[in-house]
Amino acid sequence: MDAILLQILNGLDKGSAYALIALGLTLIFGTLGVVNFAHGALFMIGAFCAVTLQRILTISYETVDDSRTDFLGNPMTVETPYVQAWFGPETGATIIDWSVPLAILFAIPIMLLVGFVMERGLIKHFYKRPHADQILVTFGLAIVLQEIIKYFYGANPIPTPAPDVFSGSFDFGVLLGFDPGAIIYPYWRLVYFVFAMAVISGVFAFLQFTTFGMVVRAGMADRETVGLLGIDIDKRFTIMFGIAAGVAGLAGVMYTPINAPNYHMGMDFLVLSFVVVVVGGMGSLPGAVLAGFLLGILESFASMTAVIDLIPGINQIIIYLVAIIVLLTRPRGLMGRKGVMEE
Amino acid sequence: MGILEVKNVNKNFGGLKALSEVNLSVKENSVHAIIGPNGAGKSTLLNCLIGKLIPDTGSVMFDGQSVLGRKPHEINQMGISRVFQTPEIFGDLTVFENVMIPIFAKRDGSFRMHAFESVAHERDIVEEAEAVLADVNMLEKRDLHAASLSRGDKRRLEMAMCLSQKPKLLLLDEPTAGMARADTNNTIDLLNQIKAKRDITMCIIEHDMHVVFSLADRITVLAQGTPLVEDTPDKIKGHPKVQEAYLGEAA
Amino acid sequence: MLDQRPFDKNANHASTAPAFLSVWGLEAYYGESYIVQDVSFNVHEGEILALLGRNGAGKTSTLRTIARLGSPELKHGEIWLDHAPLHTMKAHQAAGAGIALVPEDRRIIAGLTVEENLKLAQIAPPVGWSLERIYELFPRLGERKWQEGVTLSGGEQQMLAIARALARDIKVLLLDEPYEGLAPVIVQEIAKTLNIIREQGITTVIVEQNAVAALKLADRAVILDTGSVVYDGSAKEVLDDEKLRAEYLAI
Amino acid sequence: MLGLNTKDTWLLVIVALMTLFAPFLLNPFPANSSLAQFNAGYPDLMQRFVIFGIFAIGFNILFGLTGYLSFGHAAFLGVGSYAAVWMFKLLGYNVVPAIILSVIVGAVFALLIGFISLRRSGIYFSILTLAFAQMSFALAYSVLTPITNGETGLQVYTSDPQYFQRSGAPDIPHFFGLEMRATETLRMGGWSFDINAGYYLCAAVLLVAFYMAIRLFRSPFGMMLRAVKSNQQRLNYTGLNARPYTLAAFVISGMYAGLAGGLMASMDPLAGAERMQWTASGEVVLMTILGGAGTLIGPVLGAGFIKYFENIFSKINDGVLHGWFGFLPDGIENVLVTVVHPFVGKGWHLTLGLLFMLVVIFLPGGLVEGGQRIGKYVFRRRGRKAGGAEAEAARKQPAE
Amino acid sequence: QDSGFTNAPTGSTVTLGFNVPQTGPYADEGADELRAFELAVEHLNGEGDGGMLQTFSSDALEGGGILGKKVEYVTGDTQTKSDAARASARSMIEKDGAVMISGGSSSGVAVAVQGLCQEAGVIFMAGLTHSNDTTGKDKKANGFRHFFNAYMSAQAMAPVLEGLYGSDRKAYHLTADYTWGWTQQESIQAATEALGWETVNNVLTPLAATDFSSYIAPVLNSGADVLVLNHYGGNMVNSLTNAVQFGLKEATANGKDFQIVVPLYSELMARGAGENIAGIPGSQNWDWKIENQLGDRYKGTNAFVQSFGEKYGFPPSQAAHTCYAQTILYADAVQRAGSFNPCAVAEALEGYEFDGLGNGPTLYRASDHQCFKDVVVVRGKENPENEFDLVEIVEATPAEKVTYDPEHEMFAGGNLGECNPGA
Ligand SMILES: Nc1ncnc2c1ncn2[C@@H]1O[C@H](COP(=O)(O)OP(=O)(O)OP(=O)(O)O)[C@@H](O)[C@H]1O
Ligand SMILES: Nc1ncnc2c1ncn2[C@@H]1O[C@H](COP(=O)(O)OP(=O)(O)OP(=O)(O)O)[C@@H](O)[C@H]1O
Ligand SMILES: CC(C)C[C@H](N)C(=O)O
Ligand SMILES: [Mg+2]
Ligand SMILES: [Mg+2]
Repeated sequence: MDAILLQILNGLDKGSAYALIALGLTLIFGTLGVVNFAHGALFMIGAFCAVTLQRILTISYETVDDSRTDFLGNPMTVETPYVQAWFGPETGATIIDWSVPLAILFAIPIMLLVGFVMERGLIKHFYKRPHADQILVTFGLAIVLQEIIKYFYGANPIPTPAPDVFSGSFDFGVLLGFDPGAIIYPYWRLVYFVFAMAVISGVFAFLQFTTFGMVVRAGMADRETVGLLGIDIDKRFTIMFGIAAGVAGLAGVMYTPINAPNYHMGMDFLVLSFVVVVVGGMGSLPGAVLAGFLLGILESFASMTAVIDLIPGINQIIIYLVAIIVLLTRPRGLMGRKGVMEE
Repeated sequence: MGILEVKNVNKNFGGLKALSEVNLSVKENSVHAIIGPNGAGKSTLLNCLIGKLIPDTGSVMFDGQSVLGRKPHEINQMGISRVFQTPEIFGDLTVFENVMIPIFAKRDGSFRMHAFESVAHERDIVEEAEAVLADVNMLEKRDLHAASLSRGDKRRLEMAMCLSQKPKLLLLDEPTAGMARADTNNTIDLLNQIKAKRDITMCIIEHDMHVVFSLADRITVLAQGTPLVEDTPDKIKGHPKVQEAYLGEAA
Repeated sequence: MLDQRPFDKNANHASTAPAFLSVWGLEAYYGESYIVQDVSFNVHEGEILALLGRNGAGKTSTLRTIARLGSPELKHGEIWLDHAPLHTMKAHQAAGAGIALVPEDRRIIAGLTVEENLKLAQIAPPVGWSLERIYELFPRLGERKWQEGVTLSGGEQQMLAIARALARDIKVLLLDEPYEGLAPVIVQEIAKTLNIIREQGITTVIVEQNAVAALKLADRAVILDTGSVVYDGSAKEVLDDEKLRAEYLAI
Repeated sequence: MLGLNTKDTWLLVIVALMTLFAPFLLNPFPANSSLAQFNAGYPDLMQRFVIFGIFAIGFNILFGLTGYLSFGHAAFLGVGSYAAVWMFKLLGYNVVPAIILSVIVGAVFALLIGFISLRRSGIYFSILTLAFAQMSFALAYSVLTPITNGETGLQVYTSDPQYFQRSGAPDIPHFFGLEMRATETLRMGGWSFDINAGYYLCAAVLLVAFYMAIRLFRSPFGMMLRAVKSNQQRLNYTGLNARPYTLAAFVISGMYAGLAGGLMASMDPLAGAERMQWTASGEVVLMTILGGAGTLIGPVLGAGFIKYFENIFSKINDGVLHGWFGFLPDGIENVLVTVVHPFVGKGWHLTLGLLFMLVVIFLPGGLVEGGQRIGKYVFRRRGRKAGGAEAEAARKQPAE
Repeated sequence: QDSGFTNAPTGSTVTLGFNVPQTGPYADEGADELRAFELAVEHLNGEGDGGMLQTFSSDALEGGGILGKKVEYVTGDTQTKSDAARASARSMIEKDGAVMISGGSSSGVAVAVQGLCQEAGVIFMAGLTHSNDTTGKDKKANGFRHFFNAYMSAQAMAPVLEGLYGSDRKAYHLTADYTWGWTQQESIQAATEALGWETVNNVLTPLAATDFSSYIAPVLNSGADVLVLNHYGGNMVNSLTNAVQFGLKEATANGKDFQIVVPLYSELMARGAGENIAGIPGSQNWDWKIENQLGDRYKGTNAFVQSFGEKYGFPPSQAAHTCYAQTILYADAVQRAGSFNPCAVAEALEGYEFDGLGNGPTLYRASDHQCFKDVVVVRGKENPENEFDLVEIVEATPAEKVTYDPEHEMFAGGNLGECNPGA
């Protein structure tokens, strides 16, 4: 029982990540109709916003400490971050410690900008082009973005820890009357889950309670006619793209303490996020979120020893297996709309 | 017993009764027109005949066999072809290819693995396709992409595609809508020629009364999913109910 | 008589009122094919102009060019609507300036209900008729406001398309084959509606294959043939002139 | 000729000549010049060009004609390779049974996966094929190690039975005694050209594959496949069953992929699981689009393009750069090296990514389209000089 | 003049092929390898300060290239995929005429490229490969491994683990689901069980996994008190980070402090795990501080660090060290053999004993071409001074303790075969 509960919890935060990425992707893919292979790269850029802010906050001045030597035997240079010099060592350290949450503020304008530039500069020319062309161009873009990040940050993962107050885990099981240690859950993952829920509801509310969502849906079905009705759909598509990029970016920022970011993390998530979106059903935001959680939780279950012992290798393939089963039993995924990308 | 027997067909969309208790019998080698106000269920009825929709209840017999439960391509192979209300053609293919495909379907059945023959070497099919295009006056457009045709031309092309199959039953859903008068007249002539040979049954939906009255042997008037009357053209013209519900002051 | 008065794009036209919508020297291309070939005509405020011609004559292309849709591409010529230079605008700007096109295949937006289709038209200013007023004119739409727009029957879709144009405050209504596929009663109904619209002071350009119906409605007629204007004059004249009708309209 | 029209015959002849003389065409630079870096005429890369060409041609039969975008085609390539290596392990090093089995296994796999995946269309189909391929990859990498030798890749060991390996037959893949690795190096002046047996075997297979693809494109079957892409509904209402057509196309393209896999293993007897990964499936998609989906020669060009960058650009390191710019003054040399550095060597991905973008942006329709445009441009200019341009433009206008 | 073997160098130069991951997750490791290769070539050609050539026990090399031929090199990208690695190696052999291939950062790639070199008739001096198979089941006469292996790691770790955590422990293994992971797990399980540890569970994790929470979460509740992460690279960074997030480091189980063990360390990857590695034990092939800390048994280390550090500004990783050493060893063997013929080189390397390359006295065993030398056991530092100083050396396990019989069951089944000179 506790083992199952544990895996549900684990599935929830994995699911949060999947759901967030899929949400952003489905805004572009399911709604605007662009097969965006650069979506993973947006997620990755979000994560590197956090890395960059951390680097900015730790920009340091150097002093030479003659009492110590470096590995070549020369006097050691000691680095002190400017924030510590300006705000005092204590406050300075706290600011650095909080760099990941602060990075949200840092990432929002950057991601919106990235989204706008990408849409205006590139994607808008591809709305009418075949999906295949969209794949090629966005894949090319993903590679380019990835290589740029690699050029500046290297290929290794870069640790970006959460603020100290969120490090460690709390004992969830005790609350429910299980043995201590039976169900432990890291604080940051809880934060991630709450954050994901907040972003998801925000996006839903925006698209549901504003006419914006309807216009975008209409624009996707028939751009030309929407134009005939006096609506400048291009502008809205750009905004939509910005939002999608923002969602992907924030998902990336918040993910950094869970797993240290590296330049190819986007590609690692790319295929998976397409699977999630399609399993959720094209053009359906709730579908994407649902599928994200479903696959997250099932993936967690499949990694239980008992399950692996029963079906060896199941943890390797569970996502794809579920995808196949869902798509064969439900023609348009969980909640797909008819006619979206069925040709 | 007609070649097409529709019995007690019902079809609901959610709460909407698109067809209720439709009975229809089409005599072999006759031209049967179905008219009725917009939304009466005419296209829905045709959809039930070709396997695009499955009626909720009722039976559809063609040539003594039930069409229900058969796949669209099987129904076509039984001898039913349809011209759609909004042209359904192969937009990416040339006009010529558009008419060759149905001829192949007629000759080779629903699937044949002819991967190493050359289309250009299928003399008989090429000739037949040329003849069909000539019939609808589209020979000079043979190498155009079907998608770039004007609306009227698309409709003519689709007619040609269906005619090329020499079906037993030809379903025409507004074949002349959007056609210029001259072409409408040509179409009437063409259909009349076919009719004269008396080897094809035609079921035609049309709002252009000129077309209907020039062609039809019998007319069924459908309103709100139910057949209102069925009779000869002359009788229908004078029928007060039909006049009120459908023809208006024009008739 | 056409013989005496061959079309001259610089000549003064029938009415003496200043042109409201003025189209001058339009040349438009689909890719490399030259489709609209130097088309010019004027429409005066409050009048109904019938734009006629065979299939493929370029009527649709002309309307699309005026509405500033991306294809065909306007390469040369000017379009002025009430002192606004439409030829410099994009579709949505032209719509803002008061142009409304009811396209030939109606283009009801999939995935939206009838009401949403109408609401969509009222997002960008200037807003025209209220939904209540629209439902008053088209009660069928009111009944079906929750139905998905694309599942309406052909006639209902046509009403929705016109209603959608009226939902905006427009100066010129461009109608591409509004009667196509409609039952005779509905054609009459729409003709009445168009008259009502005319009384509201809305200028209309109507493209129709049902030339007689269009000419009855229209004040003036322009006839296109292979992308060029071949007649520009009074509608009544065409209707009355056997020879003109035979030559350009085959009726 | 061969039942082809003149244009296609020419295409085939050109491709035949190009493959025949590839060792020379691909080595245009003298072996010791600093540009020798750009020579691609060595056996491994030439083999790769044609093998991936075959793979892409096959993929294009499915994607280019029917529009069904499979995102799992690498799986067939992978199983083809495994089948071939198993033939080496069990029977012996003759490549013929290996190639035959790889085609059969590719077909069987494609039949299974296609039968299920083709129940859906559009993106749903793509994800189904992706899922099958990723499952195959994951299992091959781990649980199926006894069959696939996991991460290392399936190899032939001296302890393998090789029941039909005659003594005296080469201990590496051979075609009835002709070693695939056998290479004759011709030296002419500063140039050197590698004439490699394996390459010519692959090239011969490519020509057959290409010829069959032409026939297929021009056949009624090919026309039906294009009709599937254009309007599947219409096809059904015309009395044709789209499913067997698409399935047949899927299986044929699976056979091409299996064949490519078999050839790959025949040139280099190791089958790695990464061959089945989504990136590999994605690669063939990119090759096809890059070259021009739906065209005959496009996929082959796309394959060559990508493989060229992967193999040639990744090998340009700073040392090579300094070699090129060495004749310049030091300052300029260093600046140039710094500028070029991010795009070569470990930056080859960056160049490839940029090229992908440039090609789609400026040559919609791929490399073939680009070629056609250039051709047209040249043709036009010549025409204009001859005063034929107006005549041509006039012809383009609607009659009268 | 040499002839009668593949790519016999005819001119005044000889070409070596350095095949390292330049893209993909191991790109940084590959970059470090490449740096070392370049440095080695410089030293061989008599440029720079000579590095470990000064301390190397053999003095066959004089800095005038190899056998008087100037050393040139070509580079390629393995992408850490066996296919791509083989393609790249083939191009080096076929196009550039390389007589020796070195590099790589994975066992799969090493085995694949080693097989290729065997068939083609060139020498393969393996870079980073830690699987037992490379010199076990998949050993080849033309291939040589300087790096240690999973079995040796386990043998070296076992006594240290016993010292740190006692002999009454219950271990839970997470293992990367591919060849290297399995041999690593098998080795460490055998070694710890020999101490009296119990193995509670071994869970295979997909190589592609990025989040290990669902594997980590059940650990605390399983009755285990040690978690062994048989992961490398990105897997290791993530699984370790996850384990720390789940509080395993502070936890207690069975009345003892819970412990985490990472049998194979990589400094580069450790950097990615940040402060999470503090206190975690593991093993290394070499460490740049070893001569300073454990004395001049490990001479050569400082010379190399000095030379590398001056050129690049930071200390070398074990990956760099191995690649450097392999290049020098190859050159020396050629010089001693007086020929580039792979068979002559192999003969010169087989059973060769040397010193001064930073690992202390080392033997290239003839029967399987595996190097035997001391293994460094390390622990993550609690308070690292900079990003290059992440581990502290616990001890260096002497070579005898980790030497095994070539027919040991974890290595059995292979056949070195005959050396192949190619053409
Ligand atoms: N898929 C569907 N879902 C819901 N309602 C539908 C659907 N298809 C048709 N309808 C409704 O069924 C009724 C009959 O439609 P149908 O298209 O058969 O009319 P019709 O007689 O062909 O009209 P028209 O002459 O205008 O083409 C209409 O009210 C239409 O809105
Ligand atoms: N998208 C397109 N690409 C290329 N040519 C086109 C395209 N659309 C239309 N055409 C061509 O332009 C010409 C004019 O077409 P248009 O649709 O304007 O005619 P129309 O007068 O509206 O005819 P109809 O009465 O049949 O609707 C036709 O020859 C048609 O084939
Ligand atoms: C590079 C090695 C040290 C570890 C690597 N994963 C291997 O397969 O061997
Ligand atoms: Mg209808
Ligand atoms: Mg038109």
